[in-house]
Amino acid sequence: MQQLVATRVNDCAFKLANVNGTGSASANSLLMESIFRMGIPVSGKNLFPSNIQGLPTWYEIRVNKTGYTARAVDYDLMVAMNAQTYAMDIREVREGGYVMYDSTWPLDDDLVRQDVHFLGVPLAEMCNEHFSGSRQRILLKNIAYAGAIVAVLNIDLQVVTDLLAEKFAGKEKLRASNQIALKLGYEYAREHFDCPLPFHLEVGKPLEDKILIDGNTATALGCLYAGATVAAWYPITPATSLMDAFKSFCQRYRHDPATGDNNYLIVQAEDELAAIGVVIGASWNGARAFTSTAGPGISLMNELLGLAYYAEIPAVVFDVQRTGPSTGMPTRTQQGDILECAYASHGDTKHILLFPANPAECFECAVKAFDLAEHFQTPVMVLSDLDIGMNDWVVPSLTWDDSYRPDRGRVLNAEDLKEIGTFYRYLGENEEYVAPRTLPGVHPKGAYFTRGSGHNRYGGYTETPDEYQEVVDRLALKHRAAERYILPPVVQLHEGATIGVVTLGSCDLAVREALEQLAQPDDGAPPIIADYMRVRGFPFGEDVRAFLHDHELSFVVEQNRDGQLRSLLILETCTQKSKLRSVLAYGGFPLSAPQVVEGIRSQMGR
Amino acid sequence: MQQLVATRVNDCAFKLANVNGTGSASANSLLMESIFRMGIPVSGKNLFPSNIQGLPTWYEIRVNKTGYTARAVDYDLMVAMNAQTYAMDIREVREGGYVMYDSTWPLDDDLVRQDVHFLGVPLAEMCNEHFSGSRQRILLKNIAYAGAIVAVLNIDLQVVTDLLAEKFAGKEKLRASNQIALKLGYEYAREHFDCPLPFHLEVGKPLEDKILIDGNTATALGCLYAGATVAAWYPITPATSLMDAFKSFCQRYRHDPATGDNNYLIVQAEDELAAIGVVIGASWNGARAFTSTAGPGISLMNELLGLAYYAEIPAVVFDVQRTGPSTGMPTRTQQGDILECAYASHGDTKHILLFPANPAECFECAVKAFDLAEHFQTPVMVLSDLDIGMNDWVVPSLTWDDSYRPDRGRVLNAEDLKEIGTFYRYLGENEEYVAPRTLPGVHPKGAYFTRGSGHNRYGGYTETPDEYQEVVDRLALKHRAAERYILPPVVQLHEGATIGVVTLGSCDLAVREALEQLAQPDDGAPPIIADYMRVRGFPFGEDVRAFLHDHELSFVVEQNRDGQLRSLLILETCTQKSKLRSVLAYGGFPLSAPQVVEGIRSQMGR
Amino acid sequence: MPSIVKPTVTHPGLQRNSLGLSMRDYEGGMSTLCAGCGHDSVTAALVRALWEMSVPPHMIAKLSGIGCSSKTTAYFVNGAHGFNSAHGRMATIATGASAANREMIYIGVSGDGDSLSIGLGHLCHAIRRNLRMVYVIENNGVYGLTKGQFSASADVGSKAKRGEANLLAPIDPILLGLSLGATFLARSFSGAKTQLIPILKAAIAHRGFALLDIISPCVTFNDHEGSTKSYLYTRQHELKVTETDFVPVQEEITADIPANGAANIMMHSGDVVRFRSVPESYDPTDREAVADYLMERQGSGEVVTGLLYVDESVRDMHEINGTPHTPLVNVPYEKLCPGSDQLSTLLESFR
Amino acid sequence: MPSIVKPTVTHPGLQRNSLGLSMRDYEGGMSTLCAGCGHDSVTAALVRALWEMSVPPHMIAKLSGIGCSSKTTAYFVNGAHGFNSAHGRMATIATGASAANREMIYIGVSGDGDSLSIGLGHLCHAIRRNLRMVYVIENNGVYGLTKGQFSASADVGSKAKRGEANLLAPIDPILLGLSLGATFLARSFSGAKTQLIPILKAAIAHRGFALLDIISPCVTFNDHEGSTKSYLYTRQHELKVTETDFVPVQEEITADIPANGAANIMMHSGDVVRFRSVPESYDPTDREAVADYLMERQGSGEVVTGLLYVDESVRDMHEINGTPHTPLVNVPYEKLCPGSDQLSTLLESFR
Ligand SMILES: Cc1ncc(C[n+]2csc(CCOP(=O)(O)OP(=O)(O)O)c2C)c(N)n1
Ligand SMILES: Cc1ncc(C[n+]2csc(CCOP(=O)(O)OP(=O)(O)O)c2C)c(N)n1
Ligand code: SF4
Ligand code: SF4
Ligand SMILES: [Mg+2]
Ligand SMILES: [Mg+2]
Repeated sequence: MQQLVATRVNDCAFKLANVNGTGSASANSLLMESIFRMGIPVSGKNLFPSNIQGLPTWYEIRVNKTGYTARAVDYDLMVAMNAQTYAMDIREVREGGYVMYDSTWPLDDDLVRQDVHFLGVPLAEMCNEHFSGSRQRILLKNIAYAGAIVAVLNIDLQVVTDLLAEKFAGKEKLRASNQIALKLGYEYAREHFDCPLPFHLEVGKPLEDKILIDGNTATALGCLYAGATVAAWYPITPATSLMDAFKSFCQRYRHDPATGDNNYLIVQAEDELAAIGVVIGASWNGARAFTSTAGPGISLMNELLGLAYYAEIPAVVFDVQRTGPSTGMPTRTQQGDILECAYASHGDTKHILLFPANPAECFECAVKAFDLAEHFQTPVMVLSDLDIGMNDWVVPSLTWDDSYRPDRGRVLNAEDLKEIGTFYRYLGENEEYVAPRTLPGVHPKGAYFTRGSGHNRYGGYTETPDEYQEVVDRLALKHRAAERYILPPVVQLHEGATIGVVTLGSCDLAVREALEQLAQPDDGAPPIIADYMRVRGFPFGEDVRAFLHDHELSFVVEQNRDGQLRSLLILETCTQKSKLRSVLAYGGFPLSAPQVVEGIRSQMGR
Repeated sequence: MQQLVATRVNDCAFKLANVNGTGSASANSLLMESIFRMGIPVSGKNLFPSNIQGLPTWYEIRVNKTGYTARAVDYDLMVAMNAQTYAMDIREVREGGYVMYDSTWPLDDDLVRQDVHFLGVPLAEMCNEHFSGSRQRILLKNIAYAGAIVAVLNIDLQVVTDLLAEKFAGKEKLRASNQIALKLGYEYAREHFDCPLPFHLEVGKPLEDKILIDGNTATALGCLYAGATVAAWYPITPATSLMDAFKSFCQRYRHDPATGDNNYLIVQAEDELAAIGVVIGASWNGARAFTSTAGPGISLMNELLGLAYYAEIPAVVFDVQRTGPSTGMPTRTQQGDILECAYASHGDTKHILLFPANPAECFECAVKAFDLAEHFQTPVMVLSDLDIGMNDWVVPSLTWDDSYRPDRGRVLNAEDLKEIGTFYRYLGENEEYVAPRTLPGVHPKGAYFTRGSGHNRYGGYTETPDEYQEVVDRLALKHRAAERYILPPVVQLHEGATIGVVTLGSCDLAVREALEQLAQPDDGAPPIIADYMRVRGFPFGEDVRAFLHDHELSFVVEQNRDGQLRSLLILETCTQKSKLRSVLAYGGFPLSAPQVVEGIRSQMGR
Repeated sequence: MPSIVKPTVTHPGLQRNSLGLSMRDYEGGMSTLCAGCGHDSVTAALVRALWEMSVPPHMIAKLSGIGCSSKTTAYFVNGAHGFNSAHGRMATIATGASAANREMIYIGVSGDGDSLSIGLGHLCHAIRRNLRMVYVIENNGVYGLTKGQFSASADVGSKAKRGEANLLAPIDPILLGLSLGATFLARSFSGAKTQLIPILKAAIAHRGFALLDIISPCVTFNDHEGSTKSYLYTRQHELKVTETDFVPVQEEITADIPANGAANIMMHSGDVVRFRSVPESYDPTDREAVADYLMERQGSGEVVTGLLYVDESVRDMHEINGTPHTPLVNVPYEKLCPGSDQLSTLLESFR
Repeated sequence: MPSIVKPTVTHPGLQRNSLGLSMRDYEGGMSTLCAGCGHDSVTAALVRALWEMSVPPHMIAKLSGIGCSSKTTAYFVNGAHGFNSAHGRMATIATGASAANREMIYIGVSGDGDSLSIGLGHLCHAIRRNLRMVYVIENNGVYGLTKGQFSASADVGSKAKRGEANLLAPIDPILLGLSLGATFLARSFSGAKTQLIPILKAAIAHRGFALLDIISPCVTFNDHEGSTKSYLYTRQHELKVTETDFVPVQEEITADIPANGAANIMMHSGDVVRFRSVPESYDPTDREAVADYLMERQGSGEVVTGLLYVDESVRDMHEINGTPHTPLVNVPYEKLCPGSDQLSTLLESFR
């Protein structure tokens, strides 16, 4: 069968179908990291089940020299390692693509497609021959298919070998057997297929200034550098790895070997109500404290978020969003908590939100969140999602400015207190409507009574309308004042643009790729040129308003059913509703460019 | 000092200032009920503290022959029984008004106002003379001032006497002493003041078709008549009296003397998370179940409301709103939970809401709520507030149609199940996007597995985008389909109207009174003629859209800081945002017409 | 929760119970838990107990929260009604379900995380209400589904590997229940069928809240080398192999705890736990004596198993509330609505 | 929570403590509770105990949930920091506050509703963490602030008047704490100053979680004639007098419980409760013996008071977590931030 694909270098997508709990993840990330080390932009999306062992799981790797590494949906190569899902996996390969499978057992005829190439590798056979013990055989089978892929895609064998050496540093026996398995697959492929395939890789110039990291790890680093000392959490996918990371960073950087002291305290709380309570208590006392959770946790935190808002206590919450409602799909991604977070709790409440788009921004937003929470004495919620939080992304290396000092906001210290007459909690607001607070134990004059019940500007209990209103009116103004502190939107204007496209968070790459595609004429259909804006937080600032104002029509691309960002933009800017249209994708997988292109083209009637 | 007031009949407002826990409430409601029995529209607003004993409390009575009994803010008569608050209370009387006080002790000179009349009654003195025991003396002092008021306002003494007789039926000694106290005050006033005062009452034609009832009691009656059998709750002001009422109605009407059975089960839950869980469990099993709560409870119910929404389980929740955020002012009213209820829970969720405006509608909405919840297999939240729920209102007598039968929605019974092959929970939706459900224990074929995790139309677990989307897309359509079942808005069109005024719930009376005032030219300023619409539920229907569409400018009057109804209208109708302006009052006291007039005039620039 | 259609295997126990049903009729979807997970053994025991007691499948309500343990309600009695609710809230759902229909047999399956952390308050109050149901805690000392964090429960299996968490006093659901006046308390081991099945049957028969603390080892997260906990740590040491993603296929642990004796059972982690059945002399109705014995044994580090406490004298939620024997859902509307005449009479008092 | 400015009354106890402060310096805003409320007596005892121990007022953090009892944090030590948080969540706030600053003295005041219903799970886990704080439950058996519904706690005062609720097994915080491994458990009566004050001082000194169950009668809602419960019932009988709105001004109940003896104390409701102090022979460190004694006395219907259990050997939350002696809030940022060099080194492992 003749070649259906033209040669393509450093631009392809392949998918690995496995059974979870069989050790495939290590092999898959080995491939991803190797490609990264070759200096080629790459992404890996782990599509795993809410289960521990025995169910289908997929890993998608996309290689794209120009850096468009959003999820790809047509695959050049399918590595079909799970007989359970053969049919479906083989169906997904694009015409002219390739399927690699374990030829130890023959493929059913009805699985065979005429328009794709089948690359059979007798993986089980090879491994049973060379290795003993089921554990070893199962694990190394993964490395063996990795070897075959290295060959067919022309991944730099040396890079892979070095990586193995690093991974198994000090574990020579393990390294050796892995190396053998790698070779087995590699050699077999070289012998039996004409390597490399038309789409393949070539070493690029090293991505010096880049790292490969997931968002939860980057967030944890941000918390570490921001000086957070108290963390409280309740385990929940996909937020768990954030606290795991924070904990091990603390064990490494916050343990004082001299004194043996741990300069941090992490509370694994009994539930999310407790977790946010701990954060509020610690912040009330002046510590930088945070919790990490997902949708269900946010729902449970609703009541106490209102307390922190009304009593004006800082609190930092990381919501790593997953697919709702209810338990929903815990291992799938979505951006479905935007509205709930913006207005969390009963009564009139409005919160500060940040929307990181990738791990690098997670690091930045984490630090920012603590500064904002203390500056404005209010909860700040950072909304990432499973795609950002748990997948590895190639991002600019993180940098740290050693001159950074925490913005503690307006806090009176012992000296200040000695000066003043009597301290009243909510008196003396500045132009940002923030009144100075005191911290317990600092000075006798600083003592005051904090309450979630009706209070006046002095902090005294009240049931009097004017006194009550004076305080809540200030809170509304304070929230608005925060707009100047939110990260400005990322805007890209394009010559001749006729529309705007607005998005947030993990939609970034897919949307930008889509805009480039839309700008190309598409068989007959004229090109669509669009300006781009990615909002990075709420309340919205001048730049956001200006962009929306300047565009007669803007599409709001987001990953939820109800167009929640669009709703927030409608309510919280002066934009006319009719100028904003939704493009939505909310099936639970990371966004891909074609979904955006299709969504916009169809609505533009072309 | 000469009269500053012209004679006014059946149109006045007076306020009683007391200390809570001293028994004044009984005296105050005695007055209110008497006026009601005289056939004059009246309202009583209880402005009480979040406390049990010893703090200032006020009771406002407004008499208005045309039925405008919203809160009045300028008082013809102040009954100042609390020395603690003399200064403030006396300040509140309008020029030319009257102050009644206990002249057993002289008034401080600096309290005396030249522009008001002081009516001193030696209440303590009289009571100490005629009664023994502090308990009796304190209690009867209240009846004594009531007697004086009866005289000065020309309240029908016979009516009051009869009421006392009824109240103390079977407690002759109590009745007698109360009657004496009443007389004491009455006679004293007749002797010393020229009764009646220029503003006073005259017997009108009996309000045959009316009753005097509070919203929580009416709601409880609705639940009783709707056939609710399971109720779960956690005490919270101002919702507590709802369940108290339901319980005593059940004791009276649901106890089968023959068998001794109680045909109801009320669970005082450990918290609100449990309360909503109980409701969901009972509804899952086919019972009509409900819970009553206030803002803090709604926040805690957020997670499970999402479960009921996604698993499609009926649930009825009564939110008697109070002033938020957080604990806020528990004994003050507000409409601050609208947005939280509409979108309660993480992920994409939308709920059905009902907005009763008075106790009569509470009764109606309660029944409606169960029908809707079962018809659409989803949570329904009824939002009343403290003003409706805890104050006595004069409303049309409640009626019941004995032909009413509960709308159980689509439920397959044993016969249906025998017919069908295999039952799948979310299959077979109708034009309203509702699929039939089964009830546990009814028939072997009806068994299915309910889950809050990702599921497909068969009810099976899924992590597949299309399968997941198919279900949540239907949920969105189902919510929209409910619009035709929501009580239509109350609309009043006025000849030559230039604007629309939109409101909800307890704002009703004050807004309608305000519209009448606006229609009068106000010293120089031209009249403002406005059409009126009161929305009664969410999702919004055609009539709501039409009204908004037909008015270039509409003011949305509501009792919260952030214009939550306006926000919901903007998001959930096609109306242009710029056409809706907010008029807000959220200090915690019931809305009064002047606030609305002022709010609209100022924005109309006149 | 995924529940794959089950391949037809001819089953040993094809004999029929009094309803004429075979044990197959009490099985559920195929388990998706890790091979060797203790929870699957409990599932099997439930199947057997319900079959032996000839409970009509559709009269069973299977309720659970969220967790590996909670998933198992999908793995037994396909013909029963299932409700896999929210994390920690199962007891509240069960309370409402029972209130509406007291005729169903309520089988609640939960985990130590689900019941002793987020759901602890609800569990305590369900005990207090003496809600009639079987409440099984599949106790593995960890949060399995979220990958092995330590739970609040007693240390199951490997001690040393538990990190600082095991410095916290573990919550013993049995002692807790005893202090709250629970009416049925039992403990067993997932692999101890001969002890477990009779206990389950007794629990199903109990006319009140039956709390079962079933030690059910997690084969995957007792190995803390491989737990997510060490994931990042290893990474920082230039070691990105994440062995979590390899879960060895293990055998379930089965063992017998001799009546009136003790047995040492080795967990997957290699640690040995000593299970002791209560002695013959043991009187499960003497609350003080029970408390004594349990505290004393607890001191000795043994896990006491068996039917530990029972009190049949306490009334259950329905008896306390005087509800009719027919479930409330079956009371006809006509009986519930007082009708228009009653209404107008009542309204007289509002005039 | 309303707290009215206090009229200057010259106070008997104008003697000074070692800080040179008079008892006045430990008082708070004027109570707005009902005259005679037991909670006010507890407040007075707290004032005295803190004064006698010469705790610097500004080093005290007063934490509470919501309820009449929770309001009392506004009625003692004006010079202390107060946090009247949300219903049932005080223990969680305290956990965070203590984590951030271990130097403050944490006095938590809660009610039986706040702690044994909505906040039960948090209380249990605070006990488990052995959070260092004084946790006072002002136990009146009702929800005072919401007007007299029955709480989950032991029957305080009037039995017969409790309606069906008293058919439910009450939760005894002491037995509960014992089963959870609490390290300090005491019970007393609001009016028993001579017993209460020493207990409070011991609790403040305890290096861990000190749980105090203080029976503190509600003068208003023990009279169920007048409780809101009967409000509507009466109305339906054409009787709209709502006596709830009259709260007779009553005297607080004070009494002494003889050390090593018992006292019968009459509650406002007229019921008599028998309080017994633990005998001299009593050993509060022997967990099993304590459990025995408490269960046995419970059976006899007596309320056992005194320091019931103490274990000073258990490490508190900070010791378990190895935090420094200086509060975390005082650790300079420079010590917390690893700096840019460390970052670039670390990032090598992400290349
Ligand atoms: C509100 C909420 N918080 C957190 C989670 C995440 N979560 C799922 S299962 C689980 C713990 C399960 O532990 P356990 O109950 O012991 O069950 P096991 O898996 O050990 O059998 C957690 C924390 C959730 N689903 N919901
Ligand atoms: C989430 C929430 N639910 C309900 C309430 C209403 N509420 C206020 S105090 C209280 C109970 C107080 O009882 P307890 O803790 O025993 O204190 P007491 O008044 O008896 O001293 C309740 C239910 C609330 N404030 N918050
Ligand atoms: S992770 Fe543990 S508890 Fe969960 S299925 Fe696997 S073995 Fe069982
Ligand atoms: S209601 Fe009861 S608890 Fe509340 S203040 Fe009054 S007496 Fe005290
Ligand atoms: Mg577990
Ligand atoms: Mg109480």
